[in-house]
Amino acid sequence: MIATIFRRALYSLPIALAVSLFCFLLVHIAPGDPINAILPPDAPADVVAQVKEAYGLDKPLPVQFGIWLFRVLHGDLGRSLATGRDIWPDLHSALANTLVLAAAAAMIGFPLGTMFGSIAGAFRGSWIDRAAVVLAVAGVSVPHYWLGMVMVVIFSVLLNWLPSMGASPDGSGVWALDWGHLSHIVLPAITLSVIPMGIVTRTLRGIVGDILNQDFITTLRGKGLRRGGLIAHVVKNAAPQALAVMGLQLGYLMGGSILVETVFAWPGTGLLLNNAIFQRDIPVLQATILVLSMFFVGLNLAVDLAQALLDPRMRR
Amino acid sequence: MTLAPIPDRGGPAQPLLLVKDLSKHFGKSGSVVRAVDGVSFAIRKGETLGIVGESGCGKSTTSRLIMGLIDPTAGEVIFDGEHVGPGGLSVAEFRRQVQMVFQDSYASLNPRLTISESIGFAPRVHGLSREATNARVRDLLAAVGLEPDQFAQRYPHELSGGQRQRVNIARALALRPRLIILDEPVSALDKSVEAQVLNLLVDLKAEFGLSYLFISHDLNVVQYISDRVLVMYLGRVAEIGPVDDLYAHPSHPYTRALLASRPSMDPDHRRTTPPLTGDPPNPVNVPSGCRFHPRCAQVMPKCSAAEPEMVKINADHQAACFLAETVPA
Amino acid sequence: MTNFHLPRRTLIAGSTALAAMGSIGKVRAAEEHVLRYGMAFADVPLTTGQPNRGAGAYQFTGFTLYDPLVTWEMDISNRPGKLKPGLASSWEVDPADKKNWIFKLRPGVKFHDGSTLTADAVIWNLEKVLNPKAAHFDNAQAAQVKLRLPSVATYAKLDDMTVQITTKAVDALFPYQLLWFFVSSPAQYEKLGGSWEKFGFAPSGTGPFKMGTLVPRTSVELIRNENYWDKSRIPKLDRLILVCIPEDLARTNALLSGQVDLIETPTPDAVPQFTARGMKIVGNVTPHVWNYHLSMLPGSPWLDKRLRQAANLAVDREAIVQLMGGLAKPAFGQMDPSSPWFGKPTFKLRYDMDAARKLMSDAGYSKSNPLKTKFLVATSGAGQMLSMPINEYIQQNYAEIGLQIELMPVELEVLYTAWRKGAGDEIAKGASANNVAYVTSDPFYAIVRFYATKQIAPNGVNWSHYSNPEVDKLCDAITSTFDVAEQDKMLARVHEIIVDDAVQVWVVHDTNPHALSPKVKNYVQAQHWFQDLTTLS
Amino acid sequence: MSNLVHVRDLTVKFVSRDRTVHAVNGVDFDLDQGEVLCILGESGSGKSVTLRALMRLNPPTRTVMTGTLNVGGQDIITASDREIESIRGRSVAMVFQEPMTALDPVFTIGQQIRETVIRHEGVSKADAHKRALELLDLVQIPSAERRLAAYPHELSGGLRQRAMIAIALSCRPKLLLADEPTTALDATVQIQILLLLRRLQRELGMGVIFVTHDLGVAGEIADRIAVMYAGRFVEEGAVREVMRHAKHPYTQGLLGATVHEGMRGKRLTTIIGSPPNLANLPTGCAFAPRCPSADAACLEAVPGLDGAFGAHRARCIHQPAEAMA
Amino acid sequence: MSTTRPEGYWSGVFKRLKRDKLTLICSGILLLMLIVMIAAPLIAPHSPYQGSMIRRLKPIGFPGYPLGTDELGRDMIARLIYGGRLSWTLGISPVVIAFTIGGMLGIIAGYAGGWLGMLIMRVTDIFYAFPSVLLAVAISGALGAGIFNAVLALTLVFIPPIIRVAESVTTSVRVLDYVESARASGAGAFTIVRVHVLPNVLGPIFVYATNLISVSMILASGLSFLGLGTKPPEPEWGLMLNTLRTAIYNQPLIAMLPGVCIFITSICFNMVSDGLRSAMDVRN
Repeated sequence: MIATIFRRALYSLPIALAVSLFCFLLVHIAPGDPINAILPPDAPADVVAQVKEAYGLDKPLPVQFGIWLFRVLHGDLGRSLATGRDIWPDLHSALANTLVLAAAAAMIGFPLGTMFGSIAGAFRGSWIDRAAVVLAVAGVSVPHYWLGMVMVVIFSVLLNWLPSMGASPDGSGVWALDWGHLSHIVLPAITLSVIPMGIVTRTLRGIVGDILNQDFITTLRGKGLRRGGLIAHVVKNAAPQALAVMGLQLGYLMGGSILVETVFAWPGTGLLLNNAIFQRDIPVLQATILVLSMFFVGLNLAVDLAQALLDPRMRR
Repeated sequence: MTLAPIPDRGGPAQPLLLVKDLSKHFGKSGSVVRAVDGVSFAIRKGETLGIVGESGCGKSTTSRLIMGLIDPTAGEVIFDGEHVGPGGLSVAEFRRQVQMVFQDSYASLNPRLTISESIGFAPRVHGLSREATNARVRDLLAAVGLEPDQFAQRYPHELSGGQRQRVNIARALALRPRLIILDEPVSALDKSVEAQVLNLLVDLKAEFGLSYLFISHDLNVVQYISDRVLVMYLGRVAEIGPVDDLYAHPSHPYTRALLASRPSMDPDHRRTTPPLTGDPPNPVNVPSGCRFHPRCAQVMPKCSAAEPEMVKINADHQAACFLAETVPA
Repeated sequence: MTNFHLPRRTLIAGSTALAAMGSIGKVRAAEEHVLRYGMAFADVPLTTGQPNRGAGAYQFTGFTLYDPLVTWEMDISNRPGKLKPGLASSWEVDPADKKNWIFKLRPGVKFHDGSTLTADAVIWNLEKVLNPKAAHFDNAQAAQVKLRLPSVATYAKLDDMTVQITTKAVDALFPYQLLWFFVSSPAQYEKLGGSWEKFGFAPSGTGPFKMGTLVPRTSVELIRNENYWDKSRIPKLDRLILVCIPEDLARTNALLSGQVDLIETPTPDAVPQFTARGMKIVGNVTPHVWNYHLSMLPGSPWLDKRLRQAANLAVDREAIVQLMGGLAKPAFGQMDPSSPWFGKPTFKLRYDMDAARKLMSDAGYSKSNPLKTKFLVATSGAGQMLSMPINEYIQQNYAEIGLQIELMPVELEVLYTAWRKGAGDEIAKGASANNVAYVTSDPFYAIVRFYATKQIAPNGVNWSHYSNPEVDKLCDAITSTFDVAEQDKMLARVHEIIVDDAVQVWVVHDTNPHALSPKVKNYVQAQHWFQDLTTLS
Repeated sequence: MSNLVHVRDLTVKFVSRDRTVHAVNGVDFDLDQGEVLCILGESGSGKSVTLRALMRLNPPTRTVMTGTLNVGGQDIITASDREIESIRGRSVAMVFQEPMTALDPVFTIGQQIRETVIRHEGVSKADAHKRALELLDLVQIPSAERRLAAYPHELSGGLRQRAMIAIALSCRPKLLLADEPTTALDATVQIQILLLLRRLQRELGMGVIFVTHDLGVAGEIADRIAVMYAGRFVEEGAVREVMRHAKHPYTQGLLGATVHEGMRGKRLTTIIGSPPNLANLPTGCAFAPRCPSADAACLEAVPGLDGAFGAHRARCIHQPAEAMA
Repeated sequence: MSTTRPEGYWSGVFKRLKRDKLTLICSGILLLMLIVMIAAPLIAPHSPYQGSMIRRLKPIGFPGYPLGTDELGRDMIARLIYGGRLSWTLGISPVVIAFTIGGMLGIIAGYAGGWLGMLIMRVTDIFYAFPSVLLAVAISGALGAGIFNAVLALTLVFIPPIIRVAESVTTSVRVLDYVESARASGAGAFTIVRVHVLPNVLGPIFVYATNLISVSMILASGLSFLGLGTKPPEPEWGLMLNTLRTAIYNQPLIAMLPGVCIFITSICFNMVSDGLRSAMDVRN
């Protein structure tokens, strides 16, 4: 199994490389000069040329990419064009914020989805099943950023229960577990959890339904197992697949929170990325996408691993 | 183009199909599965050769190797005296003359095509006109005992298992082949239907002048339909011989065990001890020497050291066992 | 940087604690006076000295932490401000050589780190942004300010408290340029090991606020500088926290839900909501204009003055003001009529569809035979106000007189690039108009850079390729006249000419609106993008 | 009644929105302690449904059962769920056709045996483990300790089926139900399992109901054979009687169609046509449409089983005096 | 035995669909929307472009404007109907294009296997390293706003998952006996794919693709919301949501209308997709 993990890890390297190349090209092919990020709108040509040279933007693309890659491999993600700051501290805090938000959304969406999905799967065709399906479909069908806006108006502005934006009461960026911080996370986390909730519901409904249709369930019933005993078997059988879906969803939460982070001004990677895209802050963009996709690749790896641990058939 | 039957070339004495040292190894270094390992045999014109063996012995792989559905690791196939492959008989031409029927009658039929389309597919591919194809489909349906008007336009899921297997046989006949490979054709059928299909196979063989390669794990069925029988064990030929001779005087301990494993059909003379213990082994770890030696009741020290050659018991009967010569012909 | 430890045990403990704390709600007693200000930025502007993110950022990390040599009256709202002494207590032009400007530094001014302002420090700061060979040269700051100091040729220390700056040519407008140049502490820079990045987190200037915590992309905390040299500008607040909320509805929500106390550019549609909650909307005439530059290149329809006038007459400015919830002022030219540079143009910008139609038909176009052309506009952006709605509305207005415009929305950054490159560049993609809205605070920024032939893009931002010998002559005169009244007169004359010539389509002036909760007192809004945050209480 | 199993007029229907499938249509039989009954039938004859009905294992939401059904004195049809659950696995146990799918793939063999023992006897985990070792010994699985830690996919087909039997026997049931337990196995393994079951049945004195489609298998293990067609027993009797002197045309047809030694070169007897649609059964004898000796009388009513319980009886009004010599 | 008229696969699917009320209702709603959109010029009471500041943001039920007016005083009914045209285009066309391209590539990869299949699947893996929203925003952010760019970005987002589905269905069909027997009958790869593979894999791929339509609509509206989608003055639900969002305090119902439209359409497409899936499931 160690060999498998090692092979998978190695296999993700070219993917990461291709991913970064893809981002790099994407930004450079696009219209608009990256230099605008650091210059006021009316900068004269000589200043532009000088700054370009200073940031190495005057070199041919392959050279720029090579330099960047060399630095990244040496642990240096580079400096932001817009702020001149080292990227890593910013990215690190953004990642932490996004992770907190994704984890919170997962903590809301996954258990709810698991509950609805399992019940629906266990009672296929009943009204409970139909209700859960409608709920799941609604979850994946609602434009969640819009839901977020509506919730802000209701819960922040009209009822004044919860803050409408930001990640912390003091703006410190240090995340802590107190009501002040938790209250900030409630609305964005709920908003973000809607889609994974729907997807987990759907998937679990399928998984649980399939498991309950399998022959061994008849065996277990034939052994006289009660509901509790059966549930243990269903859980263990469903766990590997459920975990895989949740892992993937967690990855989507990490990368897919751009809209929600925009609505709630949540200082995470989504906002960082959005900002970098619009400012054409290439180093930040490349670093963020690279780190996010590495995170995603790593997450997939971890999911595979956990799956292998849970499912004896996948051990080798 | 009419797709007439292809005439015989080498005369009755020349085997229709000759398989030489056919091997198929799956997987890469480390865990090689020797599914088929140096199998040689011949199918004579007009005969039915039965292949029996336990699951995993390589009988299905052999059939797919002959058909060219998978590429062999080694070995050669000679059809009516002509090498199949580059420089010899083209695979396309070979496939016109050899057809196949699979065990799973449902999976063998495209669910989206009508019966008529399924049977007519191969003739159309080989350029037969639409009208001629339709006529042939109707003839074939009638030949396999299905009323053309009633069945031609139906879909596979509307047919029973027996009916579907008849359709599969009709489809195999559509190109007027000379050899049909039947891979467990009746195993999935109910007994009452099995008999119908076996009768049909016997009739069709006579009507169309066919030869069969009949693969089954059911010794009774193989005995019923075959002229000669080949027993496979772990990718190797254990014994081959005329059906009566082989069933009456099995020379290989494995053949004897297989035969003894059949239910007695007599409540007063039930089996009392199992002829073999344990399960068929996994072809990943092939035992040294004779592959059967770990399960053999008559095992000798040399069995694990060397692999026995094929021994001629009589003109037509061979077995791969060190004890084989001692068995009277 | 960020503490991110979330062991499971804490998490569980935290969630149980949460149940117990539920009722506490908003914490922190109000013994100290703190306000929270929602900025329309995605990141805190640079804190090293020269703020990035445009003129709008100067009030946040410029005039708070730093001072320029020459500063601006920012605590007056009933008339345009004027230049006034900053770190230079006085300045004068060398009568012998009018290219030499001599600045007397204010004595006794201390940086936040305790070091003293000297001529050496000023020279060091000029080197910081103008001399790429200097060890402490900072690209990021240079990129912001170098172009704002186009006239500087050389500089020298005359004595410990006197600095001389020499301009390339005689330039009467030079002091305006110094408004953009802030002085940071060389001592602090050395103390931090010569790292501008570290300096950004622990800056030291001479300004009325010191900086507390900076959380990139989130917020920055400003703390009162008790020892500020200008006693009248010592902040009333203990602390001011600037929060980044780039999205306009999010900013509005934050104010309405009490997360911040004041915001810039509230969403116009929320105005009733603000007033219903006792909040105030303030705005003022601001040197800013929302307009279309029109191409004067061969082949452009706008070479026909009748069409230019028609385009100006067909805009229902009142309706746009209404669309902006009253947070805008109709434009009657590049300048507001209250400006001394407005003059007396004869062409009155008004909403007159009949006149517009007549001009159009004189030029050969009508609703059934429309003139079709493309406008380059921004999808959104600071200073662009409600970019798309306004553009869409004007698009409707124009359709009525037989002027069919196709809007080509691009990112603001792309629009800027196109603006800088001029109407002739391929990046304009054949558009005949450009919709960059901008600041018009000083003579150069308001007038000279747009209309002088010398300033035709890419040299300046005369995007239109407008060329008028009389304007050129006046522009040259303006930069060499040191008599402000005379200057004003000439500027007014240029303005009269360009308005009568309908060089652009002027739509509205931004009022730079702010929405304030009742907690906020003494907010004085100057007629400028530069605002003084020391008055807040 | 002291019969282990007592069944009278059992019917099982599967009801769904669009149709009702009459899977079992009036089955009567008794089974004594220590007796082996083979239910012989082709696919769709209702043999598996009958077997599952004995433990009420058919899908609970769609199944409708009527008639009398007593197992070990307990009325299965009216029992509460709780009562049924305590019977299952304890006094009645079941072995399925395909051990690969009938065993939970993510639990070890040991876990699956232990949980049954613990469930019904409330013993400690250690005791359950000890019992599991004994059981593997009983079903002749070598290196028991290692096999207990194995997952189903790590075992060969024969071992899996032995493990399945071990689970079924874990609480020493009085009645063992076997649903084609050897069909998926190779002939060499099949005979091992049949011999094992026969030995265990004798040693433990269980009643066994064994469902198969293979006459040969039935001949190896049964005391009595019941032939099932379209949800009814069409013939029932001692194994010798049925195999040698079949009374019902269907049984005769099956015997003729089963290929065995000595038939080479002869034409096989076949049963024409195919089994009836259980959603839409004909009135009268369900076999009549395929029967060579059917006439109008056959279609009038369902023929009854003639003769007394335990005797050799058939459900046919045209019983040939002595078929198949 | 039965002599009923032979029933094809699809007629069976439709028979099952007809019994599924929820799917029928949802298809009905979608069909109704489609008709309304096609007949937009006949149905819309006003021009979707013509506005007036005097009647901006009028409430639902305002005389002459049953659903009120938007921030530029344009008729909401007309905006919503015409907006639907564009939203549907943005939702459906990327899926259709991705279905065509991705389906083709996936079937090639699944049927041919070998180095070609390997190459296609490895490139797909690279795109899989991005969460879909990230990818869509990155691509359209780089290319700039506009319908074409948004469609391009969304198409690129949907091609990889469709390739994966197509490849896996094709691989599972390829090993079935009927494909083997078609090969055994000497048919060429192209013929086998056309006759035996395509009809059996298109269904599942199609169902998967219909499922993506709602994802596509939401993503597209999200792009418009970020200012990366449609260009004004074209009405599009996501863009309308964006421009109307500031009106949420004055006319909350009107500000929510485009969101409701997206929601209903998306839910209906999802339901129809689910219904199709279970109707096409032969096991039922």
